Formats: sequence, C-alpha cells, structure tokens
Amino acid sequence: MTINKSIQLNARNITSDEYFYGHKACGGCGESLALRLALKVLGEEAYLSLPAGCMAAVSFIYPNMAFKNNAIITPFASTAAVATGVAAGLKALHKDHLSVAFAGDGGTADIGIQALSGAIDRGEKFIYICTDNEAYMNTGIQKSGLTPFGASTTTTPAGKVIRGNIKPKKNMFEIVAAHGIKYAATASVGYLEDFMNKVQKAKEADGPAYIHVFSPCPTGWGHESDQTIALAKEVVDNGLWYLAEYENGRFRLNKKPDLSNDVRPYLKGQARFRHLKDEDIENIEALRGEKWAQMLAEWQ
Amino acid sequence: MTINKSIQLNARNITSDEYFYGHKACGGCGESLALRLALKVLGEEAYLSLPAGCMAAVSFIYPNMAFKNNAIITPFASTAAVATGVAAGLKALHKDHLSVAFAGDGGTADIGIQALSGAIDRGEKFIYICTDNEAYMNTGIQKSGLTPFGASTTTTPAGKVIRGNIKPKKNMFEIVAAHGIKYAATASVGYLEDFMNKVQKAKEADGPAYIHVFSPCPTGWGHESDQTIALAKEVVDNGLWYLAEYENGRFRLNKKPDLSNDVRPYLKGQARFRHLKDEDIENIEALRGEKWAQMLAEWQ
Amino acid sequence: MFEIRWHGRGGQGSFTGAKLLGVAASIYDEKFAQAFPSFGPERRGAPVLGFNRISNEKITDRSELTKCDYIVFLDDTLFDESVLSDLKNEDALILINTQRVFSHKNIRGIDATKIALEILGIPISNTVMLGYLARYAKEAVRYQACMDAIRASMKPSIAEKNIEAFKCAYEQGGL
Amino acid sequence: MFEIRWHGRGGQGSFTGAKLLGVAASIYDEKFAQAFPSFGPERRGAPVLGFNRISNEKITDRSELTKCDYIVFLDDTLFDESVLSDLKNEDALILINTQRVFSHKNIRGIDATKIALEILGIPISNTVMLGYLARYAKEAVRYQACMDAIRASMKPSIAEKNIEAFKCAYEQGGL
Amino acid sequence: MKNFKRVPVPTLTSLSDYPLGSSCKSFHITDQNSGWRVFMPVIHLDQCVSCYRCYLVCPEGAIHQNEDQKFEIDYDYCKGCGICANECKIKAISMVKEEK
Amino acid sequence: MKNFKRVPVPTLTSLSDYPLGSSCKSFHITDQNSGWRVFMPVIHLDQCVSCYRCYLVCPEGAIHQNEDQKFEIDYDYCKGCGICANECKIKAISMVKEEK
Amino acid sequence: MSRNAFLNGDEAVAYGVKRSRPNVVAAYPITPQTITVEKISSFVQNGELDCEYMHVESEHSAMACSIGASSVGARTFTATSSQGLLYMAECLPYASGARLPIVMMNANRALATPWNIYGDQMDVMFLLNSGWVQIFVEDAQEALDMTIQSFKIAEHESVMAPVMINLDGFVLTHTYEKVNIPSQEAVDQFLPTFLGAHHMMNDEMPMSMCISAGNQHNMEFKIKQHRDLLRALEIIETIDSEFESQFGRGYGGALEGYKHEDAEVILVTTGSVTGTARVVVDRLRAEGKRVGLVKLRVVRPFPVEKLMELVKNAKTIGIVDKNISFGYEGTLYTNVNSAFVQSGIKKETYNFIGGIGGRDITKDDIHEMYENLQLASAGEQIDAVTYYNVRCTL
Amino acid sequence: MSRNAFLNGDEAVAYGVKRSRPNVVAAYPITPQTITVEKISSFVQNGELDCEYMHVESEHSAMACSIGASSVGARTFTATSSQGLLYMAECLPYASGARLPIVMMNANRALATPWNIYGDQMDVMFLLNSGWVQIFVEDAQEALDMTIQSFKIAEHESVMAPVMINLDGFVLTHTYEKVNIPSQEAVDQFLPTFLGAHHMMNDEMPMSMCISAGNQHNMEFKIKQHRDLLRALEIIETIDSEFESQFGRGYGGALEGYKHEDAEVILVTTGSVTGTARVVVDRLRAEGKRVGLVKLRVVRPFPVEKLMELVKNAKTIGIVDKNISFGYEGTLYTNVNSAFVQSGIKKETYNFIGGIGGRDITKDDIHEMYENLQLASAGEQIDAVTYYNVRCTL
Ligand SMILES: Cc1ncc(C[n+]2csc(CCOP(=O)(O)OP(=O)(O)O)c2C)c(N)n1
Ligand SMILES: Cc1ncc(C[n+]2csc(CCOP(=O)(O)OP(=O)(O)O)c2C)c(N)n1
Ligand code: SF4
Ligand code: SF4
Ligand code: SF4
Ligand code: SF4
Ligand code: SF4
Ligand code: SF4
Ligand SMILES: [Mg+2]
Ligand SMILES: [Mg+2]
Repeated sequence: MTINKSIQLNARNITSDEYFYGHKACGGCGESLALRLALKVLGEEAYLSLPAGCMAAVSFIYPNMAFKNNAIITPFASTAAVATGVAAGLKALHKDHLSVAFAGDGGTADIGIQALSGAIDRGEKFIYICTDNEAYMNTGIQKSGLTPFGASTTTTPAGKVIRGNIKPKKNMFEIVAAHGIKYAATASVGYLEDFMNKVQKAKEADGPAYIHVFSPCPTGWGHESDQTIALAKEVVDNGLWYLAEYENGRFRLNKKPDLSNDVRPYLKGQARFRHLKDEDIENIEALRGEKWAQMLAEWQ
Repeated sequence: MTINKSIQLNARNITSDEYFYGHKACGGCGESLALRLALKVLGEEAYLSLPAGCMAAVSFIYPNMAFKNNAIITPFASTAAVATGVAAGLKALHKDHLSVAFAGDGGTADIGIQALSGAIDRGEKFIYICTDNEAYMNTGIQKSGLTPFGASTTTTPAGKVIRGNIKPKKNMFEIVAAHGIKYAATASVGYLEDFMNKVQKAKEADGPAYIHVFSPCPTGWGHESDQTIALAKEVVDNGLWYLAEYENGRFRLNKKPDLSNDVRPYLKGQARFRHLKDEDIENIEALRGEKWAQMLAEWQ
Repeated sequence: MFEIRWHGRGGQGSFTGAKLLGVAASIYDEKFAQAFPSFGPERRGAPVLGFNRISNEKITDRSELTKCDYIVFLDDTLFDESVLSDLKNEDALILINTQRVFSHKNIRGIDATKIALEILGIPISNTVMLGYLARYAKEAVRYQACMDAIRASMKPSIAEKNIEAFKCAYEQGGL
Repeated sequence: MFEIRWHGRGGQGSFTGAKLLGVAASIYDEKFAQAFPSFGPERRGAPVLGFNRISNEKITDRSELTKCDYIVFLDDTLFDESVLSDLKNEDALILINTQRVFSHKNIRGIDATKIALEILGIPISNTVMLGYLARYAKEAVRYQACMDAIRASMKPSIAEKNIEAFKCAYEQGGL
Repeated sequence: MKNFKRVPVPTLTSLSDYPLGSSCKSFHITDQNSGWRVFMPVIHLDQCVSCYRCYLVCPEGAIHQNEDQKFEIDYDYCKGCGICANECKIKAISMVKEEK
Repeated sequence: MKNFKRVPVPTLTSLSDYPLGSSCKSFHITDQNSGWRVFMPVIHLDQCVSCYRCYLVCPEGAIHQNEDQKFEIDYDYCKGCGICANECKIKAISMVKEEK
Repeated sequence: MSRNAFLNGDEAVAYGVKRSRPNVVAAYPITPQTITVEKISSFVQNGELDCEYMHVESEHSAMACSIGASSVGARTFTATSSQGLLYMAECLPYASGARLPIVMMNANRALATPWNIYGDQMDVMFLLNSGWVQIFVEDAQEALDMTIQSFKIAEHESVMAPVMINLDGFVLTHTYEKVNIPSQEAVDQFLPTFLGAHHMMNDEMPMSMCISAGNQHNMEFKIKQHRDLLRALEIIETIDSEFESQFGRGYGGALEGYKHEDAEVILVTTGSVTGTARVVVDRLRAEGKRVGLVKLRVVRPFPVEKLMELVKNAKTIGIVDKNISFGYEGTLYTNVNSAFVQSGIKKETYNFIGGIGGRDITKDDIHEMYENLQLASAGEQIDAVTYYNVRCTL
Repeated sequence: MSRNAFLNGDEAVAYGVKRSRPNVVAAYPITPQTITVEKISSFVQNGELDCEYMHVESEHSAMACSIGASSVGARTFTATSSQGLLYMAECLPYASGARLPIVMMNANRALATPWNIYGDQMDVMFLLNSGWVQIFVEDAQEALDMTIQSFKIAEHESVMAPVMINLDGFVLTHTYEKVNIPSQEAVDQFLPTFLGAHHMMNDEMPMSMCISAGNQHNMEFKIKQHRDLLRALEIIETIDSEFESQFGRGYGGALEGYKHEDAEVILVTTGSVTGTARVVVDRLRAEGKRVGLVKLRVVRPFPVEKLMELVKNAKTIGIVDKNISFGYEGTLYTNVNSAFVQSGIKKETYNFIGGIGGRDITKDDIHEMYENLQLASAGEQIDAVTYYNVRCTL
C-alpha cells in the first residue's frame, strides 16, 4: 500500500514543453494544473475531447486557443462518445493516436455517465480523466453528484432548514470499475507524481482507462488561490479522499491515511464548509470511517 | 448460500388477483411473466413507469390497456427519472404509494443508465426492475449492452468475419451496487419464488431498490415458447447467470451452480447461439469461470 | 395493376411469399412490383398481412391497398367470409391453405401444409401458396420468373425443394 | 437618463455597488433604475464591468450602454486613459479608487481602499465608491436613499460600517 | 382471470369521445387474444393435483382457480404458449391443435 | 513558457477571414493574462535550489527553466495565484504587490 | 401586501414560482438560467417554499421528472436554456401530447457551435413545433407576472398544455430593475391549488398515460391537441385580463400594440428588444414619423387574427428576428408571413435579423430598420432579409 | 457492373452507404430505421464493408460519436428516426455549426405522445432550424441515389454541412421495389475518398474545434454558416446533374415539377405521397383537368426562387403537410407561404394536413384536394387549413 513506483515520472523527467497555456482559468485552479501535467505525460499527439465545463470555457475563447493539441469541445453529455468517435475515426483512417477525454465531475458523474458507460462497454482504447472539483463550477458552483456531504453550493446553500448538500459523493471510481474497465485510478493534485504516473499507466492500458483526479477550485470552494495543492494533499492525508487503482479486476489502495486526523483544518479553510455544525462534521467523519472500513476490507 | 427464505411468498399465498392481463406479448414471453408476478407482490396501488420496449409496446395499445395499476410509458431514456418524478409528486401530494419502474435491458444498461444512476443517487425510495432479455427486442433483436458474448442479433449477426456479438454482458448489477443502493438483487424467471421474495424485499427497502431479472424471449432467442421457464432455470443451474443480492453494502450469492455443467444444452436450444463454434463455446465457459472466480472470491 | 393481399401469422413466412412474388415480377420479369408488410407492433403469433402491387407500368402509388385481385391465406383459421367484400371484381379470387372444402365461386382451397410437409418436411407453406397463386395469376407473374426468384432468394440447400413445392401447386393445383 | 459604468475585478464587488445604486434610486427614491453586469465567462481575478441606468421615467432600453455620465474604477490598475472617450459630455466624470493624483479635469480620485480598511477592516471599496459617486451624482441618487439601500441590502452586522464608509466618501470626498 | 369482463370498444365519432392527452383508463381491455393460439392447453382435472405451478408460470395470467378450487383456463387470453403444459410436473396439461 | 510567442489578433474584415465551422488553429494565443494579477511572485534565485517544485505546481505553466538552468516566470501569463510561493519548501519565492 | 424589490429577470421568475406554490421543481443548471434555480433552492433550503426540489442529472431528466410529477397531478416547474432545452427536446412534445400543465422558464441563449452563452432566440425557435404555449416577456415584472399567469393558463381545463416562458438571456435574466412582488394571499386567490385532472394518474380511477395509438387513432389524438391549443388563445387573453383586474398589470394578451393604430410602418418584435424599440418609436414619433410597434407575446398558439387586426392600417411590416433558420430566414418572419397569406392580406414584409450570439441591437439599428421600412413604403427596393450589426462584409 | 435488386427503402439506403464506403458508422436502433443499420452491420460482420461500426448506447451518442469521427476527417454515416432524432437534437446544430459533413438517414415517424411507430413528418419538421441540408425522397431508388449524392453534397468544400435524408416511415422504409445498385467502381468515380478538410483535426496543423465565440464574434460565424447553406442550393443542383450524367438518373435538384407548366392548380408535396399524387394527376389530366405537382425535395436550404419559377403559372397552390406545428398549421405551408411573401408574389395557398400518425392519404383524398383547389381557383371560399381523413368530427 504505497504510491505506485513502477513507472517513475516526475518534474525532472517529463517534457519541459507546455501543451496548455494562456488559458483563462482562475488563478490557482486545480483542474487546469491537472490538465497541464496530464498533457505533459500524454504528449502533443493526443487528440483531446472536453465537454462544456470550466476547462473548455477557459481554453477555446475565439481567438484564444490554449491547447497545443488537436482538441474539441463536446456537447456536455457526450464527452466519452465524442472521444470514442474520434478514436474510431483515427483508427479507420489508420492514424495511431490516442484519444483522451477530460471532463469535470458534473460532466462525468451526472450528465455524462451514460456516454462514459457506453464507451467503456465498447471496449475500445481511450483515456477518460475526470477532474473533480466537486460541483458545477463553470455555471457558478451548483451541486453535482460528486459534491460532498455538507458542502454549500448555490443549489444547496447553507439554509435555515437544510444546511448545504445532504447527499454523499457518488462512488464514481467504483462505478467505473464495476464496468470491468482495463485500468482505473483515483488521484489528487496534491500528489502530482502519483497522478502523472497513473496517467502513464492509463496510456499504456490495453483498452479504456479512467482517472479521477481531485482538483480544488479556489473560486467554488472559497479558499485562497495558493492553497490548492495544500488542500489537495491534506484531503488525502486525512482520508476524505483516497488514492487507489483498479487493474486486472482488482482494487488496490495506494496510500493509507491516518484516520485519526482531524478533518476540521481541511474544512475550515473553505467557505463552502464554514456553516457546518459539530454534528455535521461528525457525520463527515462517520462517512469517512464507513468508506475506509469498506475499502480496507475489500480492496486489499 | 441458499435461496433467501426470510420472507416466504409463493404461488399459494400471493394474491389471486391479476394486475396485468390481455397484453399483446408473444406467447411464452418471459418479461411479461416477470411483470405479472412482480405486480402480485407490489399490489395494485403501485404507480408504474415503463419506457419504450416490448412491455410498453404490448400493454398500452389504445384502446387496450393491460395494467390495472396507474401506469405511464416514459421516454426511452428516462424510466428512472419519470419514476422518481412520480414518487416526488406523490410525496408532495402526501400520497403514500410506491413508484415502480420496469425496463428492459437496453432501456436499463444503455440509454437509461444515466437516469437510473441519477435516481439512485438522489436516494428517494422507488423500485426499478430490469427485465433482461439480452437484446432490444421491441425493435427486432438488436444487440444491447446486456447481450451475451456470442449471441447473434440483427446488429451482430453471425457473419463471415465476425460471428455474433463479441462483447460480454455489462455488469449491470454491480454497477448499480457500486452506487451504494439500499437493495439490489439478480433473479430469473426460472426461479419465481426467489424473484417474488426479492420484489418483496425491494418493497420494504428504505430507499431505492433494483432487481435484475433474467427473462427469456422466445422470439428474440429463437426457442420454443414453452421453454421459457426451463431455459431461465437452466441458465442459473449452469452458472451462466447468477442469483445474488446486495444489501447493507455487501454482496451475497444465493445459489452456487455446478460449474462443471455443460453449457451446450442451454445454448443449443436457442437459434441465437446456433452458429457458435467450439472455440466460441469454450470462450463462454471461460467467461463463466472468470465471473464465478470473482464472485466467489469477493461476495462471500 | 394487380393487387394482392397475403394473410398469415407472425413467423409463417407470408411476407416472404409476397417478396418472392415481387422479385419474380420485377427482377425476373419485365414488370414493376411493390411488396410491403402490414406495419405495426405485431408479435409472433399475431395475425399479419403482406401486400403486392404488380403492374406493367412504374408503380408510384404509396397509399394503402384495399380492394384486391387475389387474397391469399396461409392459414385457414384466419379466414373469415367478410374478406369477400375486399375483392376487386367478379374474377378476383381468394386462395386458402386448407383441408376444408369451400364452395364459394371466388374461393379456391389447397392443402398447402400437406404439400409443404411432404416436400419440404416443415409446415411452411409460402412457396406452395405462391405456386397456387401463380397458377391463377398468370398475367401478373410468369412461372419461370417465380422459379428464378426462389432460386435467387433462398439458400441452395432449400431452394430446389421449394421450387418443387412451388411447381406442385402451380401445376397440379393441389394434390 | 444617467448612465454609469463600474470597473472592477471578479470578486471586488463592483457589481454590488451598481446594485446598491439601483436599489437606492428605484426602491428608496422615486426614480427608475437598471443594474446589469458585464455578461461573459469571466473568472475570478479577471476585469469585469457593471452598469447602471437611472432615469425619472420608466427605462425600457435594453441595448448596451456605451457613453457614460460616470465611470467608476474600484481598482486603479484597471484604469486606462482611453476610457475618457466613453464619457458622454463635458461634465461627465471618471471616479477612481487610487492613491495616485490625476490632474485631468474629468477625473476625480479617492483612496477608497484606505477608507475601507480603516472603517470596514477589509479592502472592499464598493460602498466607499458609491458614496464618492453619490457625492457627484446628486441628481441621479439621493444620499438618504443610498443609506436605506445599504441598510436593506446588507446584513445588520456590516450595514452600519458600510454606511459609515459611504458617508465618509460622500461627505468628505476622501480623507 | 376469474370473472373477467372485457369492455366494449369505445365509439369514437367526435374528438370529444377521445381521451384527453394520451391517457386511457387502466385495465381497459376490449380485445381478446384467443386468435393467437395454434395449440391450446387442456387441463386434465382428474390428474391435476392443484400444485399451482401452471397458475404461477402462465405469462398471461390465463389460469386461475375457479369457485370449485379447480384450475381453469381463460381461453380468451391463453396464447397457447405451452409453458403450463411443460411445467406441470405430472403432465396433467396437454396441448391440442386449435380448431376453428 | 520558454521562447513563447503570442500571435497577433486576427483582422476580420470579411466573412472569409473567419474560420470555417467553429474551428481555430490550436495554440493560437493572442491575449496575455498579466492583468489578472494583484500580487506577483518573485523568485529569489540566490536562494533557489532548483527543486522543480514551482515549475511542477504552476497551473499556468508560467515557470520554466531558462537557458541558464535558472527558474524564470513568464509574467505575461502568471496570474499571481501564489501556489509556487506556497509550495516552495525553502520560501525562495515571495509574492509582492503588483504595481502598474 | 405586495412589495417592491430590485430583481433581475431570473429572480423575478423565482419569486413568481414561489408565489405559485409548486409541488415539485426539478432542474439542471445552465447559464443564464442558473439564478432562477439557485433562488428557488434557497427558498427551499430556508424553508420558505414547501416543495420537492429534485437535483437531477440532466435536462432530459429534468423534463422527465417533471412529466412524472405532473402526471400524478403535482404542480411542477422547471427551467432551462439553449443546449439544455435541446437536450430535453424529445420530452417536450411528450409532455404536451400528454397534456401536462408543466411550466418552464427558458432563458433564451445562443446554440452551439460555436459555443456562446449570450442571448439570442435560436433555442426556442428550434422548438416551436413542440406543442407548448410559447410566451415571450419583455422585462422582469412581466417575467414574474407571466410565471403566475402561466400556471393558470397551463392548468386551465380547456388548455391543459405545458407553457414555456422565454426570457432573453442576460439582457433580461441578469438585468436588475424594480419589480413588484404580489402578496401570497393575492396570488393564492388568483391561482388556486391545482387539484389534478381526470387524465392524470390517480387513486380513484387508475389511468394509463402516454399510451400508444396506432394509425387507427393517432391522428385524432393529435388533432384534438392541436385544436385545443388553437383555442387556448382566447383563454390566454381572458387570464391576462383577470390578472390585470386583480393586480393592475395587464399585457394585452397574445399581442400588444404600441403606437400602432395609425402607424404606416410597424415593427414586430418579441422579448426584450421591444423595450429598446419603444425608445426609438417615441423618438421617431416626436419627429412626426408614423411608426409603430407590435410586441408578439405569444408565438404558439400563433395569434393570426389579432396580429392582422393590429397591423391592418400599416403599409409595411418589419419583423425582428433574433434567430436564423439556417438556409432560409428568421423564423418569426416565416411565421408572420404565413399569417398574411392565409389571411389573404397582402403587405410588404421585411426581415431584420440581429442579436445573434448576444450581438447588441442598438437604437441606431432599430432606427435604421424603421428608415428602411419607410423607404420600402415609399416604393424603394430593399432586401427581404437584412442582417444587422454584422461586423464585416458578407 | 450495376445490378438490380428488390429492396425496401431502408435496404436501399444501406446499399447506398456501402457504396459510399464510410469510415465510421455509429447508430442506435429505432423503428422504422432498424433495417438500415442491421443491413450495414451485416455488411460489416460479413467483411463486405470495411468500416468502424459503433454500437452506441443512445442517439445522442450516435450523433456525438459521428461528430467525433467526422471531426478527424472520417466519412461518417448514421441513421435514426422520431424519438431518436429528437433525443439527439442538441447535437444537430452542433455538427452543422462545426461544418461536419455527416450524412444521416432519418426514417420519418410520428412523435410521442401518444406513441406511434408509423410514418409522418413531425420529426424532421421539428428540426428545420438545425443547419442541416434536408432532403426528402420519394422511392427506394431515390433513397439509394441520394445517399450517395448526400456524401458528395456534404463534403463539397463550399457546402461542408451535414445532410439528412428523409424517408417516410414504412411506406418507404419497408416497401420493397426494384432498385438499381450502381457498381462500386462507378460510385468510387463519382464520390472519391474524402480527404478531410483544414478545419478538421489533423496532424499537420492541430486544430481546436467546436470552440466558443462570444458576442464579439458569434454572429459572424453563424452568418457565414447561413450564407454557405443558402449557396449550397446551387451545388445540390449541380451534383444532381452530375449524377444524372453518370448514372442516368436525375431528380431535378431541389424541386421537381410534374405536369406543372400549364397547371392551373398545383399541389406541393414532399416524400412518398408524391407518388400517390402522380397517379391522381394522371387521372385528372386524362379528364382534361389542368392540375400539376411540385415535389419539394430539398427543404433546407429552402429553394425560394426555383419554387416560384415552377408554380408561376398556377393560380392556386395546395401544400400537403404530414405534420402539424401545434397551435399553428403545417410547417411546409408556413415555409412556402413565406416564400411567396418575400418574393412579392400573391397566390392563394391552402394547406392540406394528412397522414398524421401513419394515417393513409388516399388517392381520393388527393383527388379532393385538387377539387378544392379548383373550387378556390374558381373563387369559392375554402378553409386555409383542412385536415384529411380525420375519422371523426372536430
Ligand atoms: C446540455 C447542457 N446542460 C447544461 C449545460 C451548462 N453547463 C455547462 S458547464 C456546466 C458545469 C460543468 O461542471 P463540471 O462538469 O463539474 O465542470 P467544472 O466546470 O466544474 O470544471 C454546466 C452545468 C450545458 N452546457 N449543456
Ligand atoms: C430515444 C429512443 N430511441 C430508440 C427508441 C426505439 N426503441 C424502442 S423500444 C427499443 C428496444 C427496447 O429494448 P429493451 O429495453 O431491451 O426492451 P425489450 O423490448 O427487449 O423488452 C428501442 C430501441 C425509442 N423508443 N426511443
Ligand atoms: S471556477 Fe474553479 S475550476 Fe473553474 S476555472 Fe476557476 S478555479 Fe478552475
Ligand atoms: S419479443 Fe420477446 S420480450 Fe418482446 S414480447 Fe415477444 S417474447 Fe416478450
Ligand atoms: S401444474 Fe399441473 S398439477 Fe399443478 S395445478 Fe397445474 S395442471 Fe394441476
Ligand atoms: S398455454 Fe401458455 S398462455 Fe395458455 S394457459 Fe398455458 S401458459 Fe398460459
Ligand atoms: S520551488 Fe523554490 S527552490 Fe524549487 S525551483 Fe522553485 S523557486 Fe527554486
Ligand atoms: S503565482 Fe501562480 S501563476 Fe504565477 S508563477 Fe506562481 S504558480 Fe504560476
Ligand atoms: Mg466540477
Ligand atoms: Mg431487451
């Protein structure tokens, strides 16, 4: 249970070229960092598909195009469909390039899950990277299926009767794994080498691959823009997020956090959790406990 | 590992009333039997939602309405959405009735999976029953995500280059379970008491429940109409289908088949498998072996 | 313009009969032909219809076909006297696969199932009924064209038997 | 008709300033007002605009606002001399939150951030700039209406401080 | 089904005879399906042991217990699929060719 | 980015100057983002130990190693988020108020 | 007691919804509709509105959930825009065929591709055949008032059809102005609790809904729906009058004329551009020009007769379209032209297309439209279709 | 060598597709389109057609996959109908805005609710604003030929737009007739391999596609698309002529007149009903009646000028619509009427709505339409819109 070391990409041996530049994301945006580094692993020959969402919105504003790669914005619901269409087209034309999709949590777990499920099921090679900032950010911080329990969003505000979001996060990683996908992993921009190496494994997988990367959003979460990496690390260290892989039909945990870590420092740094009462925080800790109990029991 | 005996519904103690009658399904249709018996468990107060598919097509042909219950045909992609809309409407109007969805394999695993995923995620009580006849039957036997490996359908015909469907069935039951649903189960019209009792458990579940019932289709599979029950039993006995439950976050197998059983008698009775070569059949047996290895390892 | 209606059950091959007739008239003869099934959500076992139009000129009419020159029944349980009113004229005929004897002047019967069982070994009587129809509808379709159509449309393994069945009905008008 | 444009950065509250002005004029005064933001996919940190129209008659105009009576800058790094051409007439003014000194006859500066920091304890200068605007745009909006608007729109805990900040700019035109 | 009554086909002479929307009363059955049958099941009551199996497995719900506790077939809706005959363990049901 | 060149804003005087469809050449960057910054990062090269961390974590890719192997910031695209400064373990980067 | 508030169009709709006391709201976020659903969520989370709020996973499901809820008799609201509207397209004739009185706000926005979040009316014009009542509003007050009216129209037993309220994206949805929020009591009086209808699922007489009807019957179902929608025009007028007598604000029903009676040339507009045109009309009238305006408030059912009545004295008519039917012309133009032909009235009509993808329609543009209409009236040849404010040569 | 076969419309399209050698086919089944995709699958599984066949999970994805494939320069085909067409609605202007030359067969079928699998044209008429070239065919041969032509139209560098080929459900899709299948060599000559285009993703100059364009630019993108689609009319005519000279079968381009030159009354039709109308025209001509027919083959771009040319000698025009825009009238009627107004030509036009939900349009119906048109010509008052074959009173 250690961070995978089989392939060793790091800041020094990845390409110094940039394939994602000049975009209009907010300063300190976690998603944009995930894209930037993923592309350094994937290379400029990869064909990219991105649905509506922050990353598309900040990167294709005519006449400013932030990707060096071939890239296409997809209808919001059809990231994986367009990406596999691209893959099929390239295959039919005998062009040996990788088709890679990047989508947000809403675009993945909600409106895009059907296209993703179908694409995995078809079994053709492509990579899908979900950048999870835990809400619909591009439209102004609405609740998605991956918004965590307790978070205040604009559609689950901290109200007098209902205090923020009352549903836990969807188990997107496990849902994908249940499709019997070739390779799937979770990651965090707090652990960037781990993330890059997982992208590399996805690249080498013999079929569809999925990576779910936790990506803080200063604007949507209400934290200082310089805290993005720190929060993304802390959330792994306190067990509210986990690093894991699914390969050859088996799950593997990459890192075991100290579950006695207090979750408060993590929550306190973010406006979206500021309203939480002690009982809410206890609930969050309880959910964490349940999740880890299940993972530790089943994923060894 | 025995068929669940906690609740004991059987032919003698279910209601003798019929709530599904005079429909235009083919003689010997497995799906229609599943519906008929499920309704005897659910009762006539349940509100039903059915998408396009054989069951809707044969039951709502003006002026012939085969359901005694309140019932609505839904757009093909939105069974679970309509059903949860019905549930929300009933709740808002303070009417305490169950909302139940019945959909085919295509309507569930392909075009309807997004609505289903969203509905489970919202966590409100409703029951979703997938009647799996392993293809799009209403439109004339096209491959769905639940068509098994090797089956010839009209979009995966037994051709000179490609012999039938080359993809295994989607793991629909596990995908649903990965959502952390309250109750999920697989069943077969070959084991009707088991099915009815699972419907009863779904009814009692405190949140969304899902049942996936294997339902032979004489027309689409090319078997004699009187073999429907026999095949649905045989497929469980030879391990090509399985009876299982997911409850409180845990899987449970209800029946362990004899995996040394030859799959040929089952396949031979069906025109859709008639073209299979020995190597294809070996492949089917290998897939069966893998699946059971996984289930036996993880679901005990 | 000849207009023909076929009655059968989902699964009995009545529409295949209509298609064979169309192929014969339009591909293996100089005529023009349409063949179309009854449209609808019919399931296996439910009564279904098939239709033909055959003409010396190009057929552009796409409306439903109501009055017929010939009505063919692949199964006598589907027959009902009321269809007599769908006949186009005095000479129009109803052709039924039956063991029964009909005395109406516009009705002809043949035990096509028996022929099919004898020659083909299965109770699929569409090619027999095609032969029976061709026996009467000589202006609509030629004998040879029908045989060519069967040969071209069926797997060689079964084509010859079907031609034999066809011939039997065509030539003997039954046994 | 008074037309006003606010310049700020995503997150600085420039549009809140425009909204307060609109509330003051149309709810706490007898005037009619519109307030609308610049429309677009701007992210936090990017320059954004806010607009007001204020009139004695009902405002139905929905077109873009180009020439202004007042242009307010919440951050002097956003200011650029070229905006002078957007002023409607000789009397039109540009009001800037700045420590710098501008000598142009149509430009007035105030160190709003300093006032905000002193009175509110945070560098959010929109109510200060509203006060500074109200000081000049007396025909567009009344002093009392602005205070009512702030009181009604903000949480009591911060409303009074903001009124103080507003007053400071309104009365002293800076410190 | 026991004591089941079909409803008459509605007379539709004006648009107001048509339902509003795309709705119709539930369990509004105007048709029968007996025409679908090629073979018909016949229960030999002398052999029948009232095991309920045929009643359970009929996809049409066309078998029911009548007032005398005997199993009976509603031939208006039986499609002749043969499942009951096949599933009756003691072969108390036989399939016979339908006559017109 | 090292040696990065912006392209000029296209002149669009007739419809034929517009791209076909909704396409545009990739990496067609006409804008800069320096106006977004309120604070700017300054690398103190004397302290820097070339650990690559700031380069790795910058969401803008605005930090690169120049010809002299020194880490350098492309101020045209740095948005001043402060991540680099925060992540530099030895605090070799400081954030200073942007002046116009 | 009614009260005044400074609201944008989206918020105004949200208050209209709150006052209408829906049982179920199901919606999916999309710019520029989001403020409406955010506001409604906050009403719910604050306990100010007692309804089932469904966080759905897509617009197709937003409409499908609405169909489900409405089909058991729940008063149901949803809101969308642009891509979302098209994503739920399949469900729109579905709901109207089922005669479900769902009310939906649509924030008019451009369609991809290229992507664009600004306001034009391509989205709704795409969907005119959907069987929904299509209402366009001009300002935030009308948005609030029509939200309330819409429920009453939709649920009227002779209408029983879904209603879409169209608000121009940003220029209406995001522009704040003073809005009067009527009191709950007054609205309750105007819009009583919805009690369901016989064709909906219910416990007394279970219903089968959204059934199929073969070629024997389908046409009659569809003609009935069409007939009733045509007849709804009258009810829309009546409800607007009732609203006016209770709240003192009326909108002229399906169409409102402005200085049209003696106008020689008339511009036909929908939505927010009407307001800008009013300014231009006033100016031109001040100069003595006989120009007028007709605001098309209801585009389905299409008010042929009333339109003919309002423009009857004019010689030349201009139709402003914030949409293009690619390969033809503006869709309102097509619709209005047909009204003339079928009424047997010959007028010269001209199409002014503008505002695509959020492009401003300026007062100068409208001024020019009027000038062109006057030239045409005077016998000069002008193009049938003109594109305004295109920033380069064709 | 070409050969004759007895095919239904769906199969004819499948053969047209096979001959066009697509690189990618992505489709989802729906009655009455299924036969086409089944046939194509069998070509693929038998090794007769070398293409990537994608078994997608929905129509939205069918079109999205097509967009993906086409955007890298692959020749792409898909097919759908009715509910499926509406389910992918969002992707249609998406593809056309991106100028992707996708070809799609649409089996025209009624829209739910009530559900109905029969043929009418409500589905395509719902989508006329989508930026697709809309072609309607009359028989199986035309279906096959137009499939081949469609790829050539779509991929023409000045058109570069997706094309939809509409076949009336069942009456065309399921009706068998003799069809000539041209040889592969001949088709290869007519339709060369598609080599992609500069605006598509490629290795030489990477492209960003389906980008966003704000209010500064969006309108120009859209106007360019619109302008090019209008100009495509001419190319459609040319390609049809080229096809005719190579294969001996031409269809008259966007419109085909039948005995129209000296006709006093003309019926305008689309699709299969044209064939039935031909029979009636012949009969009436035999009786000496001056009746004619105009078959509208291309509805987008809308061929205003050519239509005016073909009907110019007629006094009264009838438009047959197999669709209703609820709350207005038949959509073709609306479109044709506008063409008259913008051309400044005054004719009396009448709308004949029939065939909804698969209701037969009989020869007697058409006979009656002609009779009514003649009455109208003679000055009698007839209704602007008449519904044919409604089996009960309104
Ligand atoms: C069909 C459709 N519905 C809604 C939208 C509006 N929309 C665009 S981006 C977005 C939110 C994206 O959220 P997520 O996928 O989490 O990405 P993020 O912006 O957070 O990176 C929404 C709701 C759309 N573009 N298309
Ligand atoms: C959006 C949409 N796409 C396609 C269809 C066509 N369609 C109706 S039923 C059906 C197949 C249903 O298959 P399944 O869900 O497996 O149910 P079954 O008929 O096998 O019981 C299809 C493809 C449709 N009605 N709507
Ligand atoms: S809103 Fe969040 S995800 Fe979107 S660009 Fe800003 S920081 Fe990134
Ligand atoms: S096709 Fe199959 S599933 Fe459909 S009604 Fe017939 S037997 Fe049942
Ligand atoms: S299955 Fe046989 S024994 Fe059992 S009740 Fe039926 S007929 Fe009688
Ligand atoms: S034959 Fe089939 S339908 Fe008839 S009673 Fe037996 S099981 Fe039921
Ligand atoms: S993080 Fe600090 S030490 Fe490391 S390279 Fe950057 S400036 Fe130098
Ligand atoms: S401040 Fe942010 S954007 Fe600027 S160089 Fe540092 S990490 Fe990059
Ligand atoms: Mg997100
Ligand atoms: Mg199925």
